[in-house]
Amino acid sequence: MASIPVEHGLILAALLFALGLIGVLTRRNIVFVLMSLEVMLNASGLAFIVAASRWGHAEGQVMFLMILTLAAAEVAVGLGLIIQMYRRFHTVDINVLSQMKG
Amino acid sequence: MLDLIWLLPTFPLLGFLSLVLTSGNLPKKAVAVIGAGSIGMSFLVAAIIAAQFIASGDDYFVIEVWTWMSVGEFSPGFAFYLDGLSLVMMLIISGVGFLIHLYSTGFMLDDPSYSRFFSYMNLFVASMLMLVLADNLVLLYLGWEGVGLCSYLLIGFWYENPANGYAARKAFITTRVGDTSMAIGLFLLFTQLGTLNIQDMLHAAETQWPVGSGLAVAASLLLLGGAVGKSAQLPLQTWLPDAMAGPTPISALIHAATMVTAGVYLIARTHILFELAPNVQLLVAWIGLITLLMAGFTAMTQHDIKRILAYSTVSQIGYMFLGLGVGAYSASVFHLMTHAFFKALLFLGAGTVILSLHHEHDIFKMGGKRKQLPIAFASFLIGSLALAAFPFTSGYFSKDEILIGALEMDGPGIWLWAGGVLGAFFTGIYSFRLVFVVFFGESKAHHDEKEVAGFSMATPLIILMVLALFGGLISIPVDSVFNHGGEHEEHHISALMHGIMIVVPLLGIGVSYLFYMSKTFSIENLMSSSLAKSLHKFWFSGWGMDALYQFLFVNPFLFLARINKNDLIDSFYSGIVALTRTANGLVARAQTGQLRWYVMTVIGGVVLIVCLGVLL
Amino acid sequence: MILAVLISVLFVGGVLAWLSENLDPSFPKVVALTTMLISVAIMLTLLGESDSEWVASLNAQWIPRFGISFHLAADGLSTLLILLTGFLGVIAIGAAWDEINDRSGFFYFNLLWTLAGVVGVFTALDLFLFFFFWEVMLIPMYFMIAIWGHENKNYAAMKFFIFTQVTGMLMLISILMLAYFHYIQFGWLSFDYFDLLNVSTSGTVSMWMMLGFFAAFATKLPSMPFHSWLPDAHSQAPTAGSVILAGVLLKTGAYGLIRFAVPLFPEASMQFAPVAMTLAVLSILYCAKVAFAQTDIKRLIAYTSVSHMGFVMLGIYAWNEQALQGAVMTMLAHGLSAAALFMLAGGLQHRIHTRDMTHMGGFWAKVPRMSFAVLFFSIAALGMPGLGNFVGEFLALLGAFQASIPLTVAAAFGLIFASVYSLWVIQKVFHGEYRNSDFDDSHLSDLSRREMVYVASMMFGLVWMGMYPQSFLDMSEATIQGLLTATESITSMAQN
Amino acid sequence: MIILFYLAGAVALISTVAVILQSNIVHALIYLILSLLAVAVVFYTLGAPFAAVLEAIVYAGAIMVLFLFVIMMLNLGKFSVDQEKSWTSGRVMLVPAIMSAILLAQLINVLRNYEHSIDVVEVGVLEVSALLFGPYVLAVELASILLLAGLVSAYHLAKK
Repeated sequence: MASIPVEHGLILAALLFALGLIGVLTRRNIVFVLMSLEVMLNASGLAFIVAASRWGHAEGQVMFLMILTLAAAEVAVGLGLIIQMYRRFHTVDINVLSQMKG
Repeated sequence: MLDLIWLLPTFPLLGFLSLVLTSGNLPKKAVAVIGAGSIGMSFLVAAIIAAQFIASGDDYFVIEVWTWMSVGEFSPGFAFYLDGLSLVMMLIISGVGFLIHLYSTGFMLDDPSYSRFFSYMNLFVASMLMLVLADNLVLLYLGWEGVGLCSYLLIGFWYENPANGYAARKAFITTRVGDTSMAIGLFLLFTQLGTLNIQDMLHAAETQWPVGSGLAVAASLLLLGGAVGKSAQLPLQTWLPDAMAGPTPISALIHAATMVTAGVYLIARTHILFELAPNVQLLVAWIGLITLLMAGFTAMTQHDIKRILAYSTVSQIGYMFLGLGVGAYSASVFHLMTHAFFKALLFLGAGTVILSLHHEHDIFKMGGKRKQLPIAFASFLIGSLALAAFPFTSGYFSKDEILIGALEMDGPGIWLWAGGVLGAFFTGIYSFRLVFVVFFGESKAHHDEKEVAGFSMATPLIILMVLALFGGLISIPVDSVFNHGGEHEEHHISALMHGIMIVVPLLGIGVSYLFYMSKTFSIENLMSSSLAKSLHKFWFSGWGMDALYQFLFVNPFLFLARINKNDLIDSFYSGIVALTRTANGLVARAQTGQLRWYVMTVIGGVVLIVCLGVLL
Repeated sequence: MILAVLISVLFVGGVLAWLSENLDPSFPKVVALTTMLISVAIMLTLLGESDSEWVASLNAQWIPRFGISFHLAADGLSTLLILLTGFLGVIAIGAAWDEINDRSGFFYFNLLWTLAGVVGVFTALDLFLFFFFWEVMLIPMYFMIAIWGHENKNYAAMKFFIFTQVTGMLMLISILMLAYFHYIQFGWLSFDYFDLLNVSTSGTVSMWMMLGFFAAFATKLPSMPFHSWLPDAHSQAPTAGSVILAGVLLKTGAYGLIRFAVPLFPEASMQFAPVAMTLAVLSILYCAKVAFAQTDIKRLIAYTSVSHMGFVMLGIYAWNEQALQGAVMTMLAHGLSAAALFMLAGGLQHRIHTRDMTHMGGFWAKVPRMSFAVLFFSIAALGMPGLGNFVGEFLALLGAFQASIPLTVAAAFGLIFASVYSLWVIQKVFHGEYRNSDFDDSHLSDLSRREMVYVASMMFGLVWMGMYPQSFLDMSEATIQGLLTATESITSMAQN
Repeated sequence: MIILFYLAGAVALISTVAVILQSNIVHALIYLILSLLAVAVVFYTLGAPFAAVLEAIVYAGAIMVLFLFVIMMLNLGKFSVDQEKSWTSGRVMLVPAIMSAILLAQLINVLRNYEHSIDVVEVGVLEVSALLFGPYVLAVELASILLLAGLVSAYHLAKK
């Protein structure tokens, strides 16, 4: 089988991560923010897989599984919160939540 | 009976306590009985003790009632020490004190705070007796502060008028300056000599310190500080004239007869210490001389009857200091006694005048009162004669002795003598100026008032008249106190000197007669030149000392107090608080509540950390 | 055992007072007074025991793993201060009797807990326990100021809390360091006072540790420049709070200096003594001057407290018999005179609802008994011989004179300043002409009989201290002799 | 295989860019699913078939469906596109983009000197499972508890 440079895999992960970050930073719609977060989580999972295949180990996949679980739980809770927010404020605009201001 | 000496201060103290505890609920009769009676009892006991003591022939008698405090070597007791000096003092205080109390029962009759007055007076007498009978300096200090306190309370007795309060505070604080110096003196004496018992201390000083040693100089200077404060000598004399704000019997008792002579007593008591520091002793003489001259000048310019007497008191105490300075201790104490007689007489006479004329103080608004106020006139005449040292009155003997003492001294003695004689000339002028202006000439106002002098007021005056006239014949038993070691060298005083001392006061009286009685010379002419005017103003203000102190001490203190009312140090802590608040405000501004802003800052942090990681 | 009982009586009494409020709002004060009287009775049993050694010692394990024990004991000095605490506790309850009607249960709870803390501080011989009590007495005090204080109470309470807490933390660090050094030198951890006395420390480290203690105690005392919490706390605190604060809490600082700061670090303390004495003198003079400028009567008294406590610190750092006895006497006498003045000022405020002296004047005619009382205590405060304060200040200065002449001379000027401000109060409030334009004088009545009893008892105490101080001096003598002997070698070295 | 890797990577990148730029939320979600599937392919090319499968089933399948449900519940259909457009402007994008670019540059800078090729060895379900139920069993249990907690809290939060 042909070989893929590790750094390319990692750079792919980094690129995805950065894109997700831009999403988190720029979107005002909270659903988009959550989606962008998913992208970031996914990117970090990718980095684990890359690292795992560099060494030919299975641990990376285990970690990915953990991240996956985390993402699932996070999305469930996050979406629940979004629903609550929408009920209370009738918007998905994240700026409305700035009442948290200390 | 000598053991019962503790009863002396106890009677007035009991009087004080009972008057305070009943807090003005007693009828005035009862107050008068308690107030004057307690002092009378004291005098009785004092007289008996004095008789026994003299009969016993001992030099001294000590009794310790209880140990006050005992800390290491420091163990002053509540102990009384009786010798010739304290004997004389205790008799003067309780005797003259009793007469003045008696007088006060009439004088203060219309005052609503009758009971308060007598309670303070009793406390004063108790403290004063404590002062003169104390066997150690700490107990003496107790009496010393106690009389100062009573002086404060009584000067400010009529508290509604803020000016009285001011005078009272001025008196207390000024003397407190002296007291502090004295307290430091006590610390020094104890640290160096290990005891504050007066006799032990003097003995130790005599054996440990050579004449003129620095420690002796320091100690005696510090004690002198206390003495000049209490006795209103230069440079702390400014409080006494203002102290006349109190009721007149107070001025007689505290500010003429007893308390102000405490300084004289202190120096006489510790004269051995002063002899170890000859320069300081000479300083005492010069202080006395300068004070007596300055006060003499000022007394000639005053209008207020009590202020004239106040300055004359300052001046007469100057004589006593002069006497102490030249080593004529017994003469000083003798003068102290005669002064107590005639000055009490003068003040009480002045009280009668003032009371009769409805609190008129200005002598130029009186005049020709000798018919209207016969008892007061007699008091003033006799008192002024004694004050001016008219031959064979009491004042003549005592002042004469002081001046002779000055003559006997080598070196500057002749100058001190000359100054003292000049002072006597002024005394003649101002004392008879008062008599002539008030009692002779034509009556200017207050034509109808009757003299207010009931039995209780007249009796003390008459007794004091007798004492002022013949008190000079009393011989005081103080030789054993002052003539320790060394034969007293007899000097021959020429008849010329004697003649001068007799004639000069008479000259003064004569000058006063020419100005104020026969009007041969006119004050107006004398006052016409601007120099005379400014001099008059200068003397009238007491040589500008008040203004000087106001400028030097009071104003800076007030200024410092005012600018720092809110405690600068607190602003340091407020500064910390303000800084924290500002920082908090800055950081809180980052808390926008915008999720994206938070994420941005997180990213910023990550970027920064990674940067550092890459660079370092 | 007595001491443990005493402290627990106070703690339990506090809880009971709080609970009893549910039954009837007037119960707490009765419960508190009863508790206090029981405590005083217990305190008096201490007197029966010998003064020369530690009495009523109780040494139980608490947290043995860290060498922390529950070690209480009292010697003469402690006993004196405990008695003062008991006496002023009763007075404070009296001061609060009519004044506190709101949430009185919690108030008396705090009052009693503070006193329990104070008694603990005076008797704890385990440094950890000491620190524990140190905190116990502060927090209820904070509540007393913050809840029942006057117009600016939150600021004052917070300031009080932060000052004492920050410096208390410094002390905790020092305690821990000291225990650590003990561990290094002896191989086991101990917080016991007597064990820690054996720890030999020197050099910079010991100086820093000493400074940790000093900061806590000097803040409590208070001394320049840590004094600025006091005027605020006093002017805002309820009367009972002021009484306890001035009468007892300030004394814990002085006690700490005598018991811990100097004996634990004799060498560092001797090196530091000139600085401490200078601070003391500055306190005396500076605060006397600031006091004079105040128009708020309670602030004024607060500043005078600082000034007088300067004499205590001066005496402590002079570290000889007269000076220490003077410091102790000043503590006791000032405890009474300042407490009395605060009580009277509080009573005045309660009557006319202002503390501003510029509105007052001529009260003598209206309230002669109160005026006489204030006069008496002002006179006591300015050091009139025959009253307790004189004995204390005179002895302190006498002792300090042997240590440093210039500083003592400077401190003696405090006597002059004291007369300036004391008489100023009398003049402003009681003398002069009476005018009631600036306040409502419908409640301006003279001292009630109950107040008279309190005031008279304090007067009696001061006269006793002034006329026969020996009864107090004898009690503290053994303690002071012991301390002086223990540090003798070092102090004599420092002096040479 | 290499080509597949780069191809899938490119798809993932492009579709992710689309996710963050899209205004229509449903479209964005579709792009996200695309991106996730592409990443699944990348996993496969890296020799992690199990992860790839999970990615496809759990991520692209289950989680995204969850998103879809919520979007439907919130009724954020086409009509919110305009609002969305007004919320996202170039100016808003600028600073975050720069920030992310810096971060990216740093990451790449770190990775630049790291040259190593992967010899793709397939690590199958067996190995992963052996690990999961071997040393990591505790982690699995914890993960299940986390999921349960997520389930419960999601239920609680979304409840009216």
